[in-house]
Amino acid sequence: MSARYGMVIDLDRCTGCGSCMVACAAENNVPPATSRATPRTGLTPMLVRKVSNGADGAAKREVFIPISCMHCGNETPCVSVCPQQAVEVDKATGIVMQMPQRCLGCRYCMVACPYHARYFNWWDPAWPAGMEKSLNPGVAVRMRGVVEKCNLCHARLHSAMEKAAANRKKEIDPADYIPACVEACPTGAILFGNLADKNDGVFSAAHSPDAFRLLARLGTEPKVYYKSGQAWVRALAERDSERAKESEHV
Amino acid sequence: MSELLVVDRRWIARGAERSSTTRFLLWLVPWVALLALGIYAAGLCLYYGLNQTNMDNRFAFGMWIFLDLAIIAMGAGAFFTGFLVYILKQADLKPILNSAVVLGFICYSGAVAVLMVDVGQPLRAWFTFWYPNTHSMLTEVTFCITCYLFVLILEYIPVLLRNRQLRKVPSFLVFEHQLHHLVPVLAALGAFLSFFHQGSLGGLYGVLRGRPFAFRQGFAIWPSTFFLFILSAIAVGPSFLILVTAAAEKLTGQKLVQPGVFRKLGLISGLLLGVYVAAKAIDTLIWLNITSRAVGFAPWDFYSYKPFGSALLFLEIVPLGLLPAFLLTVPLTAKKRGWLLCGAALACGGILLNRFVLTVQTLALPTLAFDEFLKYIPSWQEVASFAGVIAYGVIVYSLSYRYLPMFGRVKGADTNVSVG
Amino acid sequence: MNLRRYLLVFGIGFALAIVTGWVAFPRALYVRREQPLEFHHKTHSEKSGLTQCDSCHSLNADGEFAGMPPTEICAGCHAEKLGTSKSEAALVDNYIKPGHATPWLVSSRQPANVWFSHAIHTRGAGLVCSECHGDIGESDQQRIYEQNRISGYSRDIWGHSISRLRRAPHDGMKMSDCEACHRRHKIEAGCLGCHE
Amino acid sequence: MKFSRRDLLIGSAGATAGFLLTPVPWKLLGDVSIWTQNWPWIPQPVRGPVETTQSFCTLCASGCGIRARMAAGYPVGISGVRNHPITKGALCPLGFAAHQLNWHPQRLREVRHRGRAASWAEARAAFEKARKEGPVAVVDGRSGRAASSVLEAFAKKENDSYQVVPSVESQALAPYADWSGDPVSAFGYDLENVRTIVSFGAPLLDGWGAPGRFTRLWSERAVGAADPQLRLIQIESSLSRTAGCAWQWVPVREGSEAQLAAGVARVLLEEDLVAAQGPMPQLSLVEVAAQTGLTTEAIRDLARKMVENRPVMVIATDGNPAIAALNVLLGAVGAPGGIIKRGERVQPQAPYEASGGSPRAILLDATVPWEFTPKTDGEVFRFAAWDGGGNKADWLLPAPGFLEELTDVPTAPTSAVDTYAVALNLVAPPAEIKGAAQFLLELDPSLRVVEQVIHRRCEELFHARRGMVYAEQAIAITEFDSAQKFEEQLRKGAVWMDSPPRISAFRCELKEWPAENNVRQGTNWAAAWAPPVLPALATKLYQESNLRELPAGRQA
Amino acid sequence: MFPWVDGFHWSVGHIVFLSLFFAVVLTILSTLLSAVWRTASDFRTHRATDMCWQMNFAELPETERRCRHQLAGRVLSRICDNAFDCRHCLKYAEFAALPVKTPSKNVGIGYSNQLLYHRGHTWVRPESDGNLTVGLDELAHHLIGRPDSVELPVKGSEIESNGIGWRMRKNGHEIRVRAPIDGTVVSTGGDEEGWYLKIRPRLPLDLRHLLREAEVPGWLSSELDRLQLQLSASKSQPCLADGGTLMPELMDALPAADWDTVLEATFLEV
Repeated sequence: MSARYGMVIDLDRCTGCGSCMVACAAENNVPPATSRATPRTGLTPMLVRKVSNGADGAAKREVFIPISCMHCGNETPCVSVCPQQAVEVDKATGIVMQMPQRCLGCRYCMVACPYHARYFNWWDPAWPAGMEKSLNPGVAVRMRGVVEKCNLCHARLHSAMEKAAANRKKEIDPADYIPACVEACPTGAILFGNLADKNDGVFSAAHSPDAFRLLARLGTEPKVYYKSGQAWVRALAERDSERAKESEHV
Repeated sequence: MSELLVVDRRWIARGAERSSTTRFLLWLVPWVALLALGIYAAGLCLYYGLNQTNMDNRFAFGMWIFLDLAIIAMGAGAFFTGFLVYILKQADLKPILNSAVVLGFICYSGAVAVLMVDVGQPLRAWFTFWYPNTHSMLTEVTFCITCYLFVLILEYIPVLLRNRQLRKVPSFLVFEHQLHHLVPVLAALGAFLSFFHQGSLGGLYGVLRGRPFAFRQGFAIWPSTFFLFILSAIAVGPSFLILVTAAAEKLTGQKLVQPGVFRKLGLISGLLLGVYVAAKAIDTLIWLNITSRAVGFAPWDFYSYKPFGSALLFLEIVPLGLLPAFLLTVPLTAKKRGWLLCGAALACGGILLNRFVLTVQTLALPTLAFDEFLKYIPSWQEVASFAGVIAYGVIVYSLSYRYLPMFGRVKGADTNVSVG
Repeated sequence: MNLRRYLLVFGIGFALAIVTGWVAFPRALYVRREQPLEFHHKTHSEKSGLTQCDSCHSLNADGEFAGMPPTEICAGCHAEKLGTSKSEAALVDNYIKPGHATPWLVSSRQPANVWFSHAIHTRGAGLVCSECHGDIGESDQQRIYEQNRISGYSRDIWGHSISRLRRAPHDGMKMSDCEACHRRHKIEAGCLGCHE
Repeated sequence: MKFSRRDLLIGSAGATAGFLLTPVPWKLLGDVSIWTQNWPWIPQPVRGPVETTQSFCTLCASGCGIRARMAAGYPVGISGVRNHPITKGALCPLGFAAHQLNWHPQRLREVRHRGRAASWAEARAAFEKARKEGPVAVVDGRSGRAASSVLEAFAKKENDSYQVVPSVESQALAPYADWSGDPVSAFGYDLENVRTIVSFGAPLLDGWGAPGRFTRLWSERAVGAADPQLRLIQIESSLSRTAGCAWQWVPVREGSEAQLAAGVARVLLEEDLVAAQGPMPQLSLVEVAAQTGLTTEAIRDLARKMVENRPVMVIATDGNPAIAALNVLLGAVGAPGGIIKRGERVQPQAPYEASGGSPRAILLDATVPWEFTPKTDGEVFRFAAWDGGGNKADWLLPAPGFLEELTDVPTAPTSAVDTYAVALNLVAPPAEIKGAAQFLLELDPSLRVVEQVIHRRCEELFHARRGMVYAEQAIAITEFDSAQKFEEQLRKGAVWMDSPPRISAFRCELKEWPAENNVRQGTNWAAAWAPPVLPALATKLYQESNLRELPAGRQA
Repeated sequence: MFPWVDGFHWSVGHIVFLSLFFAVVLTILSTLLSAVWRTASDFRTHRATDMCWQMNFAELPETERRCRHQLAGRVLSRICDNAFDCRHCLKYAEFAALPVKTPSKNVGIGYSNQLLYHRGHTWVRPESDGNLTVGLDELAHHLIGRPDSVELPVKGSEIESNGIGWRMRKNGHEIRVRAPIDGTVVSTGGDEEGWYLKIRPRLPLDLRHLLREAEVPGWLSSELDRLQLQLSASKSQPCLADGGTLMPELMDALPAADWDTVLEATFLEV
């Protein structure tokens, strides 16, 4: 199988509730914040960012933009920079994989990522006493001093593959592999699937006129698409658009 | 104390004029204290992790990387002087070679030490060698710097073995002799390695297509910054050498090298700096008008955030680029020691600023349309660790100066016999 | 002439290092740990006719490997003490009666960050157990569990030969061993194909 | 020959050379880095088979359907149940980390009396003593549960009082109860049939009612199109999540919602946009404009938009009569897509009143919001799974935590149809844990235990032969051949849902236009969340990102 | 890193990179090893001692490298460029023929015309049995007086001229006396005996490089001048008694002086 897993996120549907962030953290054994953690030192493989159109009063509008690893498909910035092959694009799935056990924590990949979708474990992961019993058995806890990011809920792909093999099937059942954030979204704003499959829902969604990608002109071919009926939201894709100028200081 | 005094005297070359033991110790005290503080701070970072620093997910590289890039550029004097002396046969620079080697050794070992603290998992550093990703500039850097550090050690050994006491061991003396014969090989090797890692340090940022402020078009597989860094490094290396030697002369109150040497170094530095500034200007124009435009970033976008205004760009190119180039080359100024030193200082400042802009401004600037401009102030642990490296450098240099023949034959100055 | 003497001294240092490195070090590196119970595969395959591995080590519906058999399976025969051995008593009293799982020390246990699916390798790729586990099924005495003092891994992961040069078949379950087999069979699995 | 310093030097040189040819440096290098990959102080999950069970989140009245992945007897992951008829697989952001709550540092694990450790025996003795001295009050936070019936039955035995602290949502329904004489718990919002919703600051898209119910509805009918099937008009002073997603956002001056309602009412009546004739509010449109900070034209426009595509419904944050009155004017009471009366099986409950006699003791069930503090001189017995801090209760009694007790899930406050479900006790609670019902049952063994009540209710539902059971697929209750089968199905996580009620108009008398008193402002985003603490991972929302602010009086 | 290690790719870039790396590593190693190897072979072929002497000689201040002919007054001023080994000096014969200017003034320290002197302040006396006796000269003797300890080579061991003949300790200073000639040690004496070594010289015997007759007083007086200079530099009382005779046991007499420097200059150390 040679899939290209990706997402199409309908920003008009996103209410910014944050379910995806929590579900993602729970699924991937991301530790809760230490007392000193801030938005800039936190661990949020899925992060919902709040962006305003810069207007005031009745004209003011806000949009919530969920940002995870974009799983860039071309010239993937983080892959080429990693000195010891701790990052790679999986041939079979197109998932950009981060290997915490191989990582030496040089953070070069974080510098390389234009989406700031990579996070460094500044602290030793810690849970309140006993809470480690609530950890997801499918995912190994990362250690301090390494970089982590969205692996597209790889543990779920594992169990899907295992289930398929157990039933002597070659291909996985798409219903068995749905990332936590997609599953969690109360408004179904996140569409997940195989972008290489023309019959898949994401394919058509990704090619709809309202669809766009962030910083597409960098040419990194991200596999996370966004979608909005509002022009000012679509204008957030690139930096040099008129809209962007106003929004900088928001 | 008297014991120490005797020992100290015994290790100083016969006939060399050195300050009294007590004065030397007094000089060392503050530096040793600083070094101790640095080691403590670094220890904190290693034990508790990098949460001790003020770096964060958005400012993943901080002050350490900036200064590493800077001091490695300064250290370029080592390989470049070696290259001039042994490959281009500029014998008149030989007197300053030893001090260049020591300086290089200090800069590189210091940089490597800081890098070891800067990574989250130092104990896995060898992974880079075992599972190298040869596409990564950082791999190139790591390999070259490590190899070159060994080269520097090999170049340092002969200087070390010529110490008054060590040379009394016959095998040491003979080994020094034999190794010294092979130094040209090492010099060539050093030139080769330095060429690549000075370059790949520039490549480090130049390849970041995700950071349009740093991204540059490449010749061959390397972005333009690769070559700019080589050029700037060899341009500033000699200037730094001048500054340090001058400082040493001031502190010791001795004449260490002939003025001719300074003049020559200054000239080389100035010429190369001129070439560099020209190349840099062209590169900047291409980048601003073609490279970054193509991916949707306009010049005003890079320079509309204080304090990173376009003034910084001007400062880097004119007062810290053209001006020193001028001061160092034009005989009128180059002849005057004061102007020469001033030029060298400005040149070093320019490269410092360049490295700062490339490392810090790149990360401070937004990439996404809804990103904000970021600030970052290093924590005391970061500052202290680096100050420790500076102290380490001063200590090593002082010891080397006191006990080793750093500037050619120190003896003979006291002889005045007409040779028949 | 001194040179000969230097060579001698050098040689002595050299030899000492070699000996400590190759003989003393491996002994010092690993610590032996006691299994909770005496257990022989052979006895079970012969006496109770449990000849198939999966009669105890089974896969569940989703293909998850159950690992060590749950105590219920042991209880199938050992509900009451068979025989009078100390370990028999321990099994029944400490584990079966209170229904605790037996804390076996598993020599082939991979670390937490490794994801190995028995379903994929047996049902998917059609490997048989012995291809990785050797003839543990016929062993008539207990596997000695040796633990690496530093990494905490079982010695079986690295393999028993410290140099990994002249290794017995099935000796060693390092990543490189997995890779070697994958390379032989031209199976590509990225990092996260086998890691969590 | 004697051993000189030189020999030592040469010997160690030999040793160094030798060591490089042994495994020592290389193996150590490897093992040390493996050690960094398995640092003993970093917790790793227990490995083992994972099974999935279906149940319900009982942390608030919504009773969202959850699927819990269980490993070694503990939940390791929570997700929504897609085929739940009401919540449709949605949960609130906190629900996804609810399984961490049982290990929250503030978890109550022992009886505490005025800050010091005590025993159940002492607590029981104290309660009985108080009860001998005079009446006690049993306060319930979530009525209609089997446990509630136990509390109620206990209270009814003697002349003790059983009182209920109504939820935020049901408070908003209070006016209709006053006007019609029916109990609050009889009413629900018929969201499924409405085409225009005018919300006076209600956080409809941020945890109002059952999180899944309206958000799903909204995402299916309201998103994208310029003229959606479902128009959401949000009247709110600030750009809240709901306002941001609304079809139209009307920014009014803070606290002037009621006045705006009056203004809108005036327009509706003056322009005969509604059938009703009165009563006419006192406020003139100009006054309203002045107070709300809107133009009169904006208000007229709003009124017209409201009736543009019907049915229309007005939703308030609290029991402000002026806003409720709008629904009466719009004829949205007792009509499809309006405030409707649910099925028959509702028993009236006395809402909590402070002057409920002067009870010697007040027993607060764990479902009573932590913020609720009774005005009393009696002893307060407070059941809670988590210590919210700053507490005035004399007795803190450790109650079961998440998924730790068997309970049933009655209809959610805002629901338009009756539902019934059973949440099993999937997790073994720590020792010392006891629910209020259990506590009272020990005092009075003659009461019917929760399990029996649930059993009884299942039988009632089964014999009523009404509604559907939503398991893997929906099954009509008539297809079950016995009450046991039905109950088993529920215990597996299925939901019973009544067949849609016959919408019957009911009389709401409006003598004159109610006074426009102020509306409660901004209920914070975790208001619907009953526990006084947040799951550890909530830090992702308010500390590790700027998505939300730390809700008042709560922390992870 | 290697084909059997994870992450190795048979791609051009990868191969080029790694081969360059290994080339560099090999160069570094071979440089180091060849240096070691050549050092060892220098010792095997007895070149080491001479090399050390050559290197040290090169580092000596010019005042200590004066040619014997200058000392004898045959030439005005000349710096030796054969490391004091006149056996290889092309000009030796030519200069030796020149007339000697006999020194007028009394040197102020004893020496004998029967003895041949080495610049390291040892003398050599040919014996009837063809062996050579080696001892310390007056000046050295005056400086050191009774050594605290003497470390002589074992009988039968080889010594080489300008190599270390024997070691002495005095007041915590190690004194390494350079051997004046090559040969085999046949017997050892000491301070009491007045001589230190009896040597069977390596043949053919050539003692041309040793100072004799007229050269000696010139050399000694210049040595005394140096001594004077060095000792007065160190703030200590005058060391030459009236009449310019050197007072004995100088090291004990003037402990304050910088004896390391004095001794190194005296025994041709750097």
